[in-house]
Amino acid sequence: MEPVLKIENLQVSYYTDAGRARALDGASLALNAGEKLGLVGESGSGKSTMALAMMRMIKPPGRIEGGRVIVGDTDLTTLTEDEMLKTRLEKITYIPQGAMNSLNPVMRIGAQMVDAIKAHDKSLSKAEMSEMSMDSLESVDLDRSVFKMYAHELSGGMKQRVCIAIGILLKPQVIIADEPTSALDVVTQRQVMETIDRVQETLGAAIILIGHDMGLMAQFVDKVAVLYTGRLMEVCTVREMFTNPQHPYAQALIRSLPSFDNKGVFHGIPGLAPALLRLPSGCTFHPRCQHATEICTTTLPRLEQMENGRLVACHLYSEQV
Amino acid sequence: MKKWLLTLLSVLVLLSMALVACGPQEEATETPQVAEEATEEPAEEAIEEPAEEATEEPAEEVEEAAGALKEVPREETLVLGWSIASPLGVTNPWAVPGYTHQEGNTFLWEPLYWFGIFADEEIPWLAESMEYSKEDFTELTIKMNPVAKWSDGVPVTAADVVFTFEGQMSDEKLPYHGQFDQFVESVEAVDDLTVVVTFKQPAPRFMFEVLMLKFDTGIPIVPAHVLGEVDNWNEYVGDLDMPHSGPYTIVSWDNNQKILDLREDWWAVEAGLIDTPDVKRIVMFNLGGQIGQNMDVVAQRIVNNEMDSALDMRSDLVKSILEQNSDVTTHAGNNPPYGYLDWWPNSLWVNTQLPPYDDVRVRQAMNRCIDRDTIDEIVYEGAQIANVYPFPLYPGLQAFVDSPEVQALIAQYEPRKFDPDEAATLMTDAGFALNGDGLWEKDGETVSGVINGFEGIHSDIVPVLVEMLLNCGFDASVNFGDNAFQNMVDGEAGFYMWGHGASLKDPYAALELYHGKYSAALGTTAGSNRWSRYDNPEYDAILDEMAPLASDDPRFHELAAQAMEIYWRDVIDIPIIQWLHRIAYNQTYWVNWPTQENLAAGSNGAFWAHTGQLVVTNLKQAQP
Amino acid sequence: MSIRKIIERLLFLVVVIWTASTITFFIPRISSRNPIRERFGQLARTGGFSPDDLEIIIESYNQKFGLDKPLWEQYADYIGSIARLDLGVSLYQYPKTVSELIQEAIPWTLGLLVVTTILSFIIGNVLGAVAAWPRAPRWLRSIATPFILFMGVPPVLLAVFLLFFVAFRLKALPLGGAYSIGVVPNQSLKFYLDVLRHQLLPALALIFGTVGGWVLSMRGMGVTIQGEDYVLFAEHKGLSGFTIFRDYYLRNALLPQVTGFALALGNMVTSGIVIEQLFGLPGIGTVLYNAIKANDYLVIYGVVLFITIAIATLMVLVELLYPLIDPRIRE
Amino acid sequence: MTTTMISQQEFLQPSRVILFFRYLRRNPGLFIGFFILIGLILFTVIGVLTIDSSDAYPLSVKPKQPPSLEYPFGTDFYGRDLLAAMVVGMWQTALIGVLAGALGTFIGVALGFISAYFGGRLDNTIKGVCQILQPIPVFLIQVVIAGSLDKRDVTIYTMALIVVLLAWMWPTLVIRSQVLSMKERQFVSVAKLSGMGDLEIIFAEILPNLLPFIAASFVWSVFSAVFTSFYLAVVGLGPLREPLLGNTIWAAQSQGAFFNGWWWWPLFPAIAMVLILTSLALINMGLDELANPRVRRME
Repeated sequence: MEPVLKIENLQVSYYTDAGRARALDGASLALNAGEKLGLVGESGSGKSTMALAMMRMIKPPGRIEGGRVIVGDTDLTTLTEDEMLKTRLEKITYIPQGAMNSLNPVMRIGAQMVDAIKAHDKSLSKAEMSEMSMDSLESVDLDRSVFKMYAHELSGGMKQRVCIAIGILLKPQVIIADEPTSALDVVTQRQVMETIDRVQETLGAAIILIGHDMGLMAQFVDKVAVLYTGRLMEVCTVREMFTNPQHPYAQALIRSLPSFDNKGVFHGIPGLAPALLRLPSGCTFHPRCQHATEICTTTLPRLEQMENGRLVACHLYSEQV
Repeated sequence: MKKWLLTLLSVLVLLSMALVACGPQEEATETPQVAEEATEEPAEEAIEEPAEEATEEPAEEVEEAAGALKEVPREETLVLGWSIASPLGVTNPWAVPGYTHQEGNTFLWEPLYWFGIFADEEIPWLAESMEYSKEDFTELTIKMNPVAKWSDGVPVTAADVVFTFEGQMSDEKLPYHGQFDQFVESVEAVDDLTVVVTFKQPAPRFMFEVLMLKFDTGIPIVPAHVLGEVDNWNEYVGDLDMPHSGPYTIVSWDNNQKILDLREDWWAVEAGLIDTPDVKRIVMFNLGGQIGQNMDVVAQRIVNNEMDSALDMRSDLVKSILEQNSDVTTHAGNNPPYGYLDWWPNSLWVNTQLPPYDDVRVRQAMNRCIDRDTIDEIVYEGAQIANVYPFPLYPGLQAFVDSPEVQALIAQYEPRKFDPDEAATLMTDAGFALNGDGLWEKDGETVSGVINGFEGIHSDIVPVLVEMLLNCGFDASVNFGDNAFQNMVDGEAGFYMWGHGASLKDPYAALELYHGKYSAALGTTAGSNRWSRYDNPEYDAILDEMAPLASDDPRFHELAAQAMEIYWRDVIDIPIIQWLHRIAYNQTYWVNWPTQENLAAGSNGAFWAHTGQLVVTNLKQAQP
Repeated sequence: MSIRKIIERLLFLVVVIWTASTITFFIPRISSRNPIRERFGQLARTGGFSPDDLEIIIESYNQKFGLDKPLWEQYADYIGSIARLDLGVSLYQYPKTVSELIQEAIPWTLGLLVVTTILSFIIGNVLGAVAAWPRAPRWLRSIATPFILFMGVPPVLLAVFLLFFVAFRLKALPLGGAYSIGVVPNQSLKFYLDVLRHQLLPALALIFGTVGGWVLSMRGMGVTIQGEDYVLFAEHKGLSGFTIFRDYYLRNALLPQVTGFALALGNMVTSGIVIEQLFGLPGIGTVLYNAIKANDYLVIYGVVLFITIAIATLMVLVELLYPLIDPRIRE
Repeated sequence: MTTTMISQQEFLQPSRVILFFRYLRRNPGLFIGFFILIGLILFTVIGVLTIDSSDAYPLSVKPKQPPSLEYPFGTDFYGRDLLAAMVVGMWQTALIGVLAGALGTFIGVALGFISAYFGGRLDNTIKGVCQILQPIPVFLIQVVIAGSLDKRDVTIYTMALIVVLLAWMWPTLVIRSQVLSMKERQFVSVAKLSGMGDLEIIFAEILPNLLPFIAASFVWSVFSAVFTSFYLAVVGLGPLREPLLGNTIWAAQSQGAFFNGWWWWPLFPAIAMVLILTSLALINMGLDELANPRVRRME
């Protein structure tokens, strides 16, 4: 089966006074329709950059410097600005992180949905667009009356659902959900995740779930990709990640999770993530890595496929290839 | 982006249209008649041949604009610039507060006689004749002009004169009440055209000072049949239609301007006193509330031929106007000092009762600090303006100062001498010593040298005086505040820059300003031009002896010289400058302005003075 | 919006008016100046008044204007008359009342100050919004910069220079006045255009002198708003730049600006006083300027109060109407 | 491992001065503003040191002279050397501005702190007074005050006082709202938990974080003080003999300087006035950007 989303060697840099920061370096991924991928990593690891790059929403001083993002059979990086406007929401959609503030406070919810439809299809009548919007609201378990409401009249969970409803208005093939449940209480989190899950199944879209809540990930995604300083460290199934992480960083990440085995004991990852402007040479993780060797300090390991199909970027496993 | 730019532009256009629409809308309420017509006419225009509209419109607009007023071409219109502060609609000369004649009302009201200063001529007007019928100046007989009539057709008679005089006698709020009270015993109408005034004491100057209109003094005759009917003539406004005898009638008056049109039935033409005036309309454009502000704009408007004349200006401004428009002239043509001598020479007055000014040495020292040559040079570009007299040097007064007696006094007292060293000696004698700041000080106090003056008219000279006094050790500074006048009236410490408007023919009126009877005690109000509060029985005796004497009496001259000696000896005030009226006359539309070369009606050239009527009615349309 | 809130705001209005009237009443009395004496002193220039007569007149007018009463009584009378909307009589232009003076002047001021405040508001805010809008072309964004720099030019100074260059030198526009000399106000288009021509320079000076403030505050506001999540999400929705600019960005950024509008009008008055006078326009500013110069204190009180009331009312009105544009404040 | 990394960071960390200049480059408004201001200060200071200030008063030099080598800015109608008048005028303008600005800011900061930190009735009172005074046009009240004073009492210092009388409301409200938001932040709660006293928290924790706001508010106060004193001078309510910039410009205006061809008379003081106000506006803008990280992000 042809993957619905293919990311090839995506590179993003930010240009600042102090120099060039490589925020995303050579990320590659492929996702089939209906597949659910979790994108994890510490804050500043480049998760959001990657999402924005896929939407082609990187703004100056940032720049996409290379690579391709292919949705279906369209290479997004070759589209004109106007074509890209149409592609957003229609083919690839983004559900924002801060749902609390992602809705325009002075416009009715309906108006914010209708203008999104209108931007993509001017041929529809007003009634049709309203109908579409209300259907979409219903599909995320919201009442049709929400159409006429303002953001401040909704609860946090409802706002997040509205965002999802907007995101799926045009039935996209790829959905990027950027920490859709942060700032929600646990019960609501669950409900929202279930909604996303159901909606995605109905649409048959591929989904990338960004977040650092490994627990939540474990329940909802099929595959996990680990980002560190803008580099993919490991991509594998959820099961493999939790039972047998390969990359030392992934191992540290898993170890740091609270579990029944190590309750009460907190295992942080020693050291700090380096600033993007001053990345260490070689493997960017080497200053914090217990297994670092000579080669780690000089040569950047590439993301390579292991026998079982997992992708790992670490010199420890280079020989296995 | 283009779309919103368009949106923005259209919003801007809409708003500027709103500006057009709502700016003048209120005018509808002020001139309701015009408004009604205006709503009708454009509608008709729109229906009639739109093609021709463009060419026709301007003409029709003018007609329409003049709906309430008849149209008068620019060639027949005189545009004058003046600050009009009196409330709209006040035409009654007896309304209090009064003093409205300067603001165009002088074209409405007429006297028994005019006095034309430069022709030195008494001009009979509402009266055919007026003379003292007793040799000792105790009776005056007035014969009225039989043709004279008010604008409502009622004749001007002896009854009006009696009413006017008796009003002044009985009403203390009228400006000449004091004079009438002092001199006039009774007023009687012998017949319709004859009035006899009986005086309490010899009044040789009453006829001239009170009954003739000149400069800003004298009284006009008011209609008895109008003011006699109102309950309180002090509060009667008059409005535009108050019957008057003068040649012009106010037809429109708002905050921007006062428009006056010529009355075709003006009696003076019928009486053969004057030809029908060429000026059919006077527009008095309001320059704003403060006299003398924004004068550069006024100057530019004269250069642009927008205005034909305006109030008097500082020397530099007039010079610049003359340079920029060759059609403009002044009383003195294109030559400095550009103006004519006004009757208002300015002195630095001080309160002679208040220490340290009560010490003649201090006053003399201050006088010695004034460098009158520098004043001429710096402020007046070499014109001889700086002055040592309390009166203007009009012919009669020039003859007086040229007399050997007065010349001897000048040689003796050297009133013009600039001598800081002598000033220092005088101050030291008076017990002052220079302090650390270089200022004269006595008992820990410097001389409070605030000069109270008036920004619009004194802003050129006063800062210069301040520096001269400072350089000489007097703690001088400027007060152009609104309380300046009050400080003078109250006799506050300091200097007062003010004029003498008094003498025109002989020195009596000016010298009389220092008579002890006006020497209000400290703490009471001094009358206008009596700021010095000088009190000297020797001086008063001289003045009292002069009072009943005619000016050509040799004894009068002798006494006047004695009074002048005291004036200089005691430095009653410190004369600074002659006052010049530098008035620009634009000859693009109007000629025959009163100038040095062309006396016209013989009056001074101030259209705002009482004799302004003579200036305007004698103007001739310029031949293109 | 509750009745309670309306009453609360109206009470606030009353307190503001009371404060302003108290300030304007007491401050001029710090000095010992007597405006009536000063006025009649000026009149005495005529020459004929004797000192005694002058005193009698002054006394009678002191009585008439209540200046001989004890201060607290004058204060009570004053507050009482304010409550009756009676602002008193002009001393300088007696018997004209202050209300009449204001009435005559206010249309001109409305025509100039209010329209320029609105124009300045619109131009300034649009430019400021554009300046902070990263997607606007660079040249468009940089248009705002000179306007910000104009903040350092007091409108009056600008007016002086405009007057010189445009009216004196180029003779392109009139030198001042409300309309051409000799024209009698009427309802013709020609007259309107004449008025517009006369208002152009003062309006330009006021607009240029005040636009900068709006540009600056809107730019700050815009920078904040364009970082808001809803603007970012709007971009993710694939909306066109214009739609986002208008509906998501400008609309939200404008909200706080609206509340500043009433105060801006107050600031405009400051410049308006001198500019109206400079151009010889018969508006409130000129009335006030002349009153200051003549110490016509009832007119000063009246105009200061009138302006304060106008601004306070406008503020309260804006506050009460604000929910109409911001749904969050409703209910 | 970690130690090497930290030392590496230190090595790469540029000095504060360099960072400051880098920042200035990113914030050109602040840079230009400072540049102009320093220029003006240099002009005034050098001027005060080298020029005979008595030339700033009438009758000191030949009047009405256009700019020349002898009189670089020309002389005016009254015989002032305009260069001297400018130096003295700038000095006086700066004095009024800084005095009024400092006093206004001080009162504002004090009231703002008291109001926000202690809250309650005190806060309500201060806030209420500010709100009530807000709609009253400050300038008009200043006009009423200045107009009521005896002219001899109007000096540079009284002028500063008049300006300051109603100039504290804005800083009060600004500081109040900043302290309120600051109070909610974690570090203040932490300090409170650790038993710091109110005063200690104010001076050790909150105040330093507010410095950019206070600086911006100070600059703004100076700006409005200069602005207001200019307008007071223009309506004739300033100290009349002093060559304040506003006075000089208005004296030129009332003597018809342009019409009479003495263009230099109003021109140079006008330029100086514009430069002062522009530099202050730019600095204020720059400080705003410094204080508000969101605005900073934009540059």
